[in-house]
Amino acid sequence: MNSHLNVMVGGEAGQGVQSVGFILAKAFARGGYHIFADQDYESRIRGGHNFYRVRVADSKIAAIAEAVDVLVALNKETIELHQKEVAAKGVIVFDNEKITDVAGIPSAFGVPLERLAVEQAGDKVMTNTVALGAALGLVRYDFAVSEQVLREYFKGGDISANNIKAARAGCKYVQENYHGDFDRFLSPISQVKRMLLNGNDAISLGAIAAGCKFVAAYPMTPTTSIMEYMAAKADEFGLAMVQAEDEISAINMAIGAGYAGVRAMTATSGSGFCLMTEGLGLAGITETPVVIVEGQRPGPAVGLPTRTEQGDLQFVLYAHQGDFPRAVLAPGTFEDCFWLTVKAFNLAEKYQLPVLVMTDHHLASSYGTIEKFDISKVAIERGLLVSDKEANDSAYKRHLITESGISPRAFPGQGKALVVTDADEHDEAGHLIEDADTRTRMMDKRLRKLTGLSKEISPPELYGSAETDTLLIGWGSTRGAIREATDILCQEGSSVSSLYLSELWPFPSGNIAGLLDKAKRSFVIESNATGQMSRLIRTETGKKTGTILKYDGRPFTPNEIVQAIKKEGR
Amino acid sequence: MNSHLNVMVGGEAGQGVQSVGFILAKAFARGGYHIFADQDYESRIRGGHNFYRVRVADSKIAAIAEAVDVLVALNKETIELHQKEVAAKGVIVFDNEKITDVAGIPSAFGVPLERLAVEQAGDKVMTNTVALGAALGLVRYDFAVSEQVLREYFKGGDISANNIKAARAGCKYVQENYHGDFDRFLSPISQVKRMLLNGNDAISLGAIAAGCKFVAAYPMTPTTSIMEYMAAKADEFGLAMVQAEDEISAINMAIGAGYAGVRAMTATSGSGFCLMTEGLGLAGITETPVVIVEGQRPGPAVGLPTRTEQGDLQFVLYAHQGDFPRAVLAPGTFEDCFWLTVKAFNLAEKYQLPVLVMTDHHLASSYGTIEKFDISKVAIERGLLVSDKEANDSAYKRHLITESGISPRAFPGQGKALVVTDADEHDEAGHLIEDADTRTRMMDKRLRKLTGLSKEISPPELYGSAETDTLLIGWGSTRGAIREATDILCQEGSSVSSLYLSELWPFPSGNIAGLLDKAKRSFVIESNATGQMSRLIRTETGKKTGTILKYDGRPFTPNEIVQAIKKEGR
Amino acid sequence: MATIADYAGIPIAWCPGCGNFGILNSVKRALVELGMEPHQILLVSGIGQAGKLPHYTKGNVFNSLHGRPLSPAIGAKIANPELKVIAISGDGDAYGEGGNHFLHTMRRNHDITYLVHDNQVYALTKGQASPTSDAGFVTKTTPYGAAPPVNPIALAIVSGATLVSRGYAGDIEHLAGLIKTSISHKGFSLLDILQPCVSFNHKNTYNWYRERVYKLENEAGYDPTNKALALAKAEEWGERIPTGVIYRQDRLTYDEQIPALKMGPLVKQKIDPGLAAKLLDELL
Amino acid sequence: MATIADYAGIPIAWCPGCGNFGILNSVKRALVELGMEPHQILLVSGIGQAGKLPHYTKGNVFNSLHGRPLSPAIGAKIANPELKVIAISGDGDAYGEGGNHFLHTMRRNHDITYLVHDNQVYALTKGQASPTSDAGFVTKTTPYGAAPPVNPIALAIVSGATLVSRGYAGDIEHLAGLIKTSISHKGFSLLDILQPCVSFNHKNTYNWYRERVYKLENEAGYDPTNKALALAKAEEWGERIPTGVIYRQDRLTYDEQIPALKMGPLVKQKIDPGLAAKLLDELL
Ligand SMILES: Cc1ncc(C[n+]2csc(CCOP(=O)(O)OP(=O)(O)O)c2C)c(N)n1
Ligand SMILES: Cc1ncc(C[n+]2csc(CCOP(=O)(O)OP(=O)(O)O)c2C)c(N)n1
Ligand code: SF4
Ligand code: SF4
Ligand SMILES: [Mg+2]
Ligand SMILES: [Mg+2]
Repeated sequence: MNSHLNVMVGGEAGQGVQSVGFILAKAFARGGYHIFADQDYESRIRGGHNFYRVRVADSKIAAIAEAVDVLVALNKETIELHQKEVAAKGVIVFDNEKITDVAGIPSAFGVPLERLAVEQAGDKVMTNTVALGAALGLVRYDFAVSEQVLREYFKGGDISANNIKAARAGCKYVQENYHGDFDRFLSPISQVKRMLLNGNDAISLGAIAAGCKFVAAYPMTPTTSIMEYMAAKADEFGLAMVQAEDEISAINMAIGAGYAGVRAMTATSGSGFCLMTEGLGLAGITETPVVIVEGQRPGPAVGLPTRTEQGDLQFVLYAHQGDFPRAVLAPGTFEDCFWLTVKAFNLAEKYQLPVLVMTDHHLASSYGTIEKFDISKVAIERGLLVSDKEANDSAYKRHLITESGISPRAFPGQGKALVVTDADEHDEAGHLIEDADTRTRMMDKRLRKLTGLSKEISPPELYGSAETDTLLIGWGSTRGAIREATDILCQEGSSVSSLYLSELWPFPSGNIAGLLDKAKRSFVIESNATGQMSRLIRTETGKKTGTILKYDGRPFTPNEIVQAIKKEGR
Repeated sequence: MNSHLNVMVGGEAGQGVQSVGFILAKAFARGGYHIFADQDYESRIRGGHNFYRVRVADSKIAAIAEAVDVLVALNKETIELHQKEVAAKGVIVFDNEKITDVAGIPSAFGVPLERLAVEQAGDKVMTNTVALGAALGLVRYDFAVSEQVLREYFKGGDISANNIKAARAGCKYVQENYHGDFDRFLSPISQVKRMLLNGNDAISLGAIAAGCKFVAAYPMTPTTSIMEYMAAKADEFGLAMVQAEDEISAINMAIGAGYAGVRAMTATSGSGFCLMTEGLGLAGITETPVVIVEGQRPGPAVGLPTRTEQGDLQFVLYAHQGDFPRAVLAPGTFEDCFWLTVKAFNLAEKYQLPVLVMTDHHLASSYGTIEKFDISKVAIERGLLVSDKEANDSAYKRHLITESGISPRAFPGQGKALVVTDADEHDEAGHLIEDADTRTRMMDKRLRKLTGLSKEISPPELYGSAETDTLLIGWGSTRGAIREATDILCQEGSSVSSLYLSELWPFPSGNIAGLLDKAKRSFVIESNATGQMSRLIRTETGKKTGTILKYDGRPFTPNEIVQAIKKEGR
Repeated sequence: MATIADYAGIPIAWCPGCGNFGILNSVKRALVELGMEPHQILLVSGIGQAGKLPHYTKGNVFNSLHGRPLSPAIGAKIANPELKVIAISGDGDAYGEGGNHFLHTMRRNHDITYLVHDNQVYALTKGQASPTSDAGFVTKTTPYGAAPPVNPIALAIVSGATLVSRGYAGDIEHLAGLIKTSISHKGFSLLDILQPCVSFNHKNTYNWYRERVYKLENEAGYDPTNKALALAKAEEWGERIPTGVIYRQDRLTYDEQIPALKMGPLVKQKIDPGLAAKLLDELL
Repeated sequence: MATIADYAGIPIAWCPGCGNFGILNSVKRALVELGMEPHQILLVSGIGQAGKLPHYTKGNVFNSLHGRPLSPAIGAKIANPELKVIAISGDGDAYGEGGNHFLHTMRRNHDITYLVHDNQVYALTKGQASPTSDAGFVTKTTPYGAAPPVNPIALAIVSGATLVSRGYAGDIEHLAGLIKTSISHKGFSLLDILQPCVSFNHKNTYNWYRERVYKLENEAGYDPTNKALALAKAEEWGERIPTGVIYRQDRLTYDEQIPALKMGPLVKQKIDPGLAAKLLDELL
């Protein structure tokens, strides 16, 4: 893996950090590069300190990296906070007419950002676009590609034109005035078109491809953009998106829609999921398919609303009273986000139960380039649906006890069959009961679904050899960082492999215990304070692992993992 | 243990099954007997089938038993459903003028219940009291004791007098007309006065003794009677009981009261606890003491509302996103209910965190006799409170980072110190923050409380020898049944011990792993479908145990456990 | 054509004499008189004595959580607007646990009929005060008397319900008529039904209600489209209690404003993953 | 005597020009003019831009969950009625997520002042429709326009709030007066404050509000104790928007009806386990 360039854009909320970062990413992607970009921002709309990191490479990357080649500093704080991260020959682009006291910083290269914006584009709001141009100039990137991206981003017209002028001015200024030893130049390398998207985009696309027809949700970081995406596409794709009054309502609406026969989902984060836990069990006992996207962020309670964590694993696995089957999937890549969302809808209907897709702020809001999904591979498996003819059978029983635990599913109004179900324990016909025998048989029936469901769960993915000294284990959004750390450590001569879980429940059978036995030592690397996956592995295999934990709200970098492993010695 | 008598009273809801059962229990208790009584009823107000079992012995008992000596059948269904449970020389008391087709049942002894009620007491509503008298007559119990209990129960006046007449008529009728070979006669054996109470009574008493000043709750079986008890005593004990609009509000009100400086609690069951999970984490991050009684019943969702289960263990342990400390206590006896509730309030304030008291329908609603609590042993430990003088310190920081993790606690309005806290991650002063360092330090601070807290948790209680073939493990309300099963198995010559957990989290260190290693085999006996405690033990010790599970909503009997163990062979 | 007999359900677990029987009979009668077949309707209920009603008649049934029937009702209605969706609650269910959904369902005007069995008490949990218990009502949880009640009729009027009525379980003829009107209404209709609970409410008994209820349709000049008049009527609770249609307004339902539904019920639309291809292109 | 300077808080993270600054300044001014000291007050807020207010001034602060400030406020007030309890919410907090608590807190008449920063949008989560967004308001979650709004003033009037007012963040003088009136009121007071959000609400701007708001106290003959009049005013939203005290009534607060509080604040009462002994005797 050859990491070509690392750009960081920093500034206050409201200064356009995100646009600059995204447009840079898009421009490089259009040139055939692979991108990974993440965002760091506060829970506020203006002010504070935000940054956006764009990593550019000529082969696939899936994590951020530390050393910054180009730091676009839209304010002074950015220089103060990040100058230490700038690489040897790196450059800090800043407005030398606004920030004047940075004399001692050799990497700093001043550009009159605001003045150029006013002079060339007529408005200082385009200061950030001038900075964008300056960055492009520094890396000597083909301006035509960026110009096209700017045009699309600003949707044509005067605004586009002015922004293009602003960017060009910044670019030109640097070309004419920069004479330092920066050497990370890039030019487009191919015409291959890859998608640039974030985790939430991929989940939304997965839901639409899977035929999701109903979404009810209540805004909450980091999943709000899923409901926004679905709302934007609702008309075109024949789906309904309801902004509910609260999360309780959201999940119950989705369950109602699922009962009525459409693929339905909701999306939330920890606090909202708390309020959905009762509905989760309602889906369990009524055997109603529903997909819940749970986007993790640092808890407890409101915690750090715009940051990342993987602290909800145990909660999601065990939420709600009593025992009932559920599935829990945890994508680790943008591809996973798409495919596991499709799978979630399939499992939900095949097994008639709630399926959780766990993501986190890092994965949800980071951008990356990936190949276009092969939509033709999306299979829709709706499970045991009764035919319209059978749906006229007056003896129909919604909760028929079967060997597989799965009862043929009719929809209300499909035919003359009545579809009866209940949050109380019920008989096969769906009516509430009190007797011990029916209760036990219904519990057994529902839990039997786990047998089939378990077979659907993919085993953990081993990267490297099973014969290894050190085994790194991860789940969810840390996948990219762990893989890259594995590569680095191997390159440095260590014997390291990694194991990655993306389908968490029913717990994948795979040979985890065997791998743990083989490895001399193993570490679960996860973004929480108590090692929740490590505990789960212990529960399921009886084996102990080491842990490398991080819970400051920031994502792991490959290098951090490498250092942590080295610190463990041996 | 000498089990002297087993009475079962059965009939429809509304026929007075519960009064008869309770009065019988009380009358025998007054005669110096030990009682254990449980209730089985449907989720309806009239009709259906209910029964009440009273077990009477001359030494301590803590579980129900199957063989029925006297079956008081207030309707025909009771005979049909329970005649098989009647012991060899047992008797079924029924109204032979109402139920006429029971010829083939030798144990049936008819009493004209309704007629006697009308003739002797002037109203057929006292039919049940006549039946009560008949039962007393059968066992030849001193009527004076029962008369006194009846007088108290019906609070004097005409109603008492008539009920006494009705009971006497039933008693007399049996004495004059019964000539069978029933031989389980009882007479008062001592003047010792024991309390007759149920688990909810004991929890309520514990809360009052511990100085709980604020309760907010929303009615839900099986904990409703806690809020009712607290409301009844509110005036006298200077406490406030608020019936909230929902459980979300209930827990948040209690947290507000806890923040303001009083001992506060709420009580609910699974579905209500779902709605409280968000508040749980609020208490966690704001470090607010609050006690939550979680009364389990069969789930998922509404499940079987008036029955019992232990299916919420994992949910309670892991509820809410992220990591934060909590304590979980699970009383197994009426004594535990009292003392662990007191402990819950102490731990909540000493460690400034939420404490859960897990009970279940069986424990909550079963009655038993126990010695009066020694109130003088109730210690109130409020933890690190600042003095009124310190509470004037304007530099006061509610979340001061300390070695123990515990910050000195002031109350708002106590002095000039401002008490600031936040559901967002915050600094020592309680104001919201965004930086990684403060976040990590605050997480560490809160989690450090676990060190002290762990030391407060009592180790599991071993009954019998550590050198055993078979180790039976239980938690919560199964304690009595497991102990008695242990005794029975030992008496039958097996090598059996049992281990009982009543303080569940932080998981008791004790030597569970060692005991598991020593025993040839071990079984966790629990009322749920997946063996949640068995999983927890596996998580904590790496060891596997067998399980004996029951999830039909009914409590374990000692005999069922004995049979299950025998079935396991060896 | 379905008959009353076709609407028979499983054995009933309510107390003899309970007002719920009157409601059940009225519901059946209304459905029969409207010529509806059981499979055309969806009964969504909460938890409580009221919530059991769907089991005691026939229809598609989703007996949901305490306080939550409106939310699944909304989801099902949007998924399949061809279903006649009737939600059923107790007063605790509707106005206590479910208060927030009540407000917002009305404001969005989902096309749902809401029958609330208002016995002014929590019956299934054995007699605690409910949000509609009269002020001062003494129960085990309110030994000093309940706080003043919510006013569901007034709430509905100010929250945008498009049909607001009150019925009385003791008058089946009248109640069945109101249920028919409510079911026939396009948009959200609240029908709050005074329901004697013979086991736990010894204040608001059959007699108590009978002495007070009167029919608005007999009141000359009452115009349910006049909001101010309706709000005044909503305040009336004491010597006289109005029943009948109290308020009515016309506005678009939520469903009518969902473009996706123009193509027919969502549940009848084919799933075609291929359609999503163009979304991928947008990201290139 | 505390001064405005004594009420300075931590650095403010709101957008320049936000209506919240006007509210913050009004709050400080009201507290100073009432002669209150920071330690005498308890500010309980929810989550949202509004919910940050307590950090930007001084007082005891319990910054709670989204939608939930009223509940901890109630608990704290009952535990210690000597505290002046002010709850602070956004419109989403108060009328969306927290709608049910809003209803029931009013009906029970807890002695709490409720300041709702009503910017008609979910600001902290970046601009979705809120329960008070004007009908048709287009956001990313409501591309076809928001449903008709709740009417918090009308809801408060019919739900038993004892003081109901509307303020405008652009008029600090007037707003500070309303805050003073609300804090001085015994019982539950709602003060819904029109608050321009310069980042996400480009419809209901300073200009928009300024052109519409007028003061009820200047309207001859307006009597806030007349419920029918108040309800009519509550309907007024368009060309003219009334501000000031819209409704007022007198009734006992919840605290006043708790016998335990007759002995003084619960938080000041000693804990004596021995007192429980007699309860044990009852069970013998
Ligand atoms: C979340 C939750 N909280 C509490 C309960 C317990 N519960 C069941 S029914 C009920 C109240 C019933 O009152 P209402 O809705 O008026 O119905 P009724 O029985 O009077 O018809 C309660 C509190 C529950 N099932 N779920
Ligand atoms: C249970 C829960 N759901 C959702 C959120 C996310 N959230 C935070 S603030 C907010 C809405 C803010 O709107 P409003 O209350 O009007 O306050 P404003 O920011 O406009 O002042 C939401 C939905 C949350 N924190 N908790
Ligand atoms: S308890 Fe009341 S509401 Fe319930 S069935 Fe009996 S009478 Fe009816
Ligand atoms: S987003 Fe709106 S409400 Fe929030 S601070 Fe900015 S202007 Fe104010
Ligand atoms: Mg009711
Ligand atoms: Mg807002």
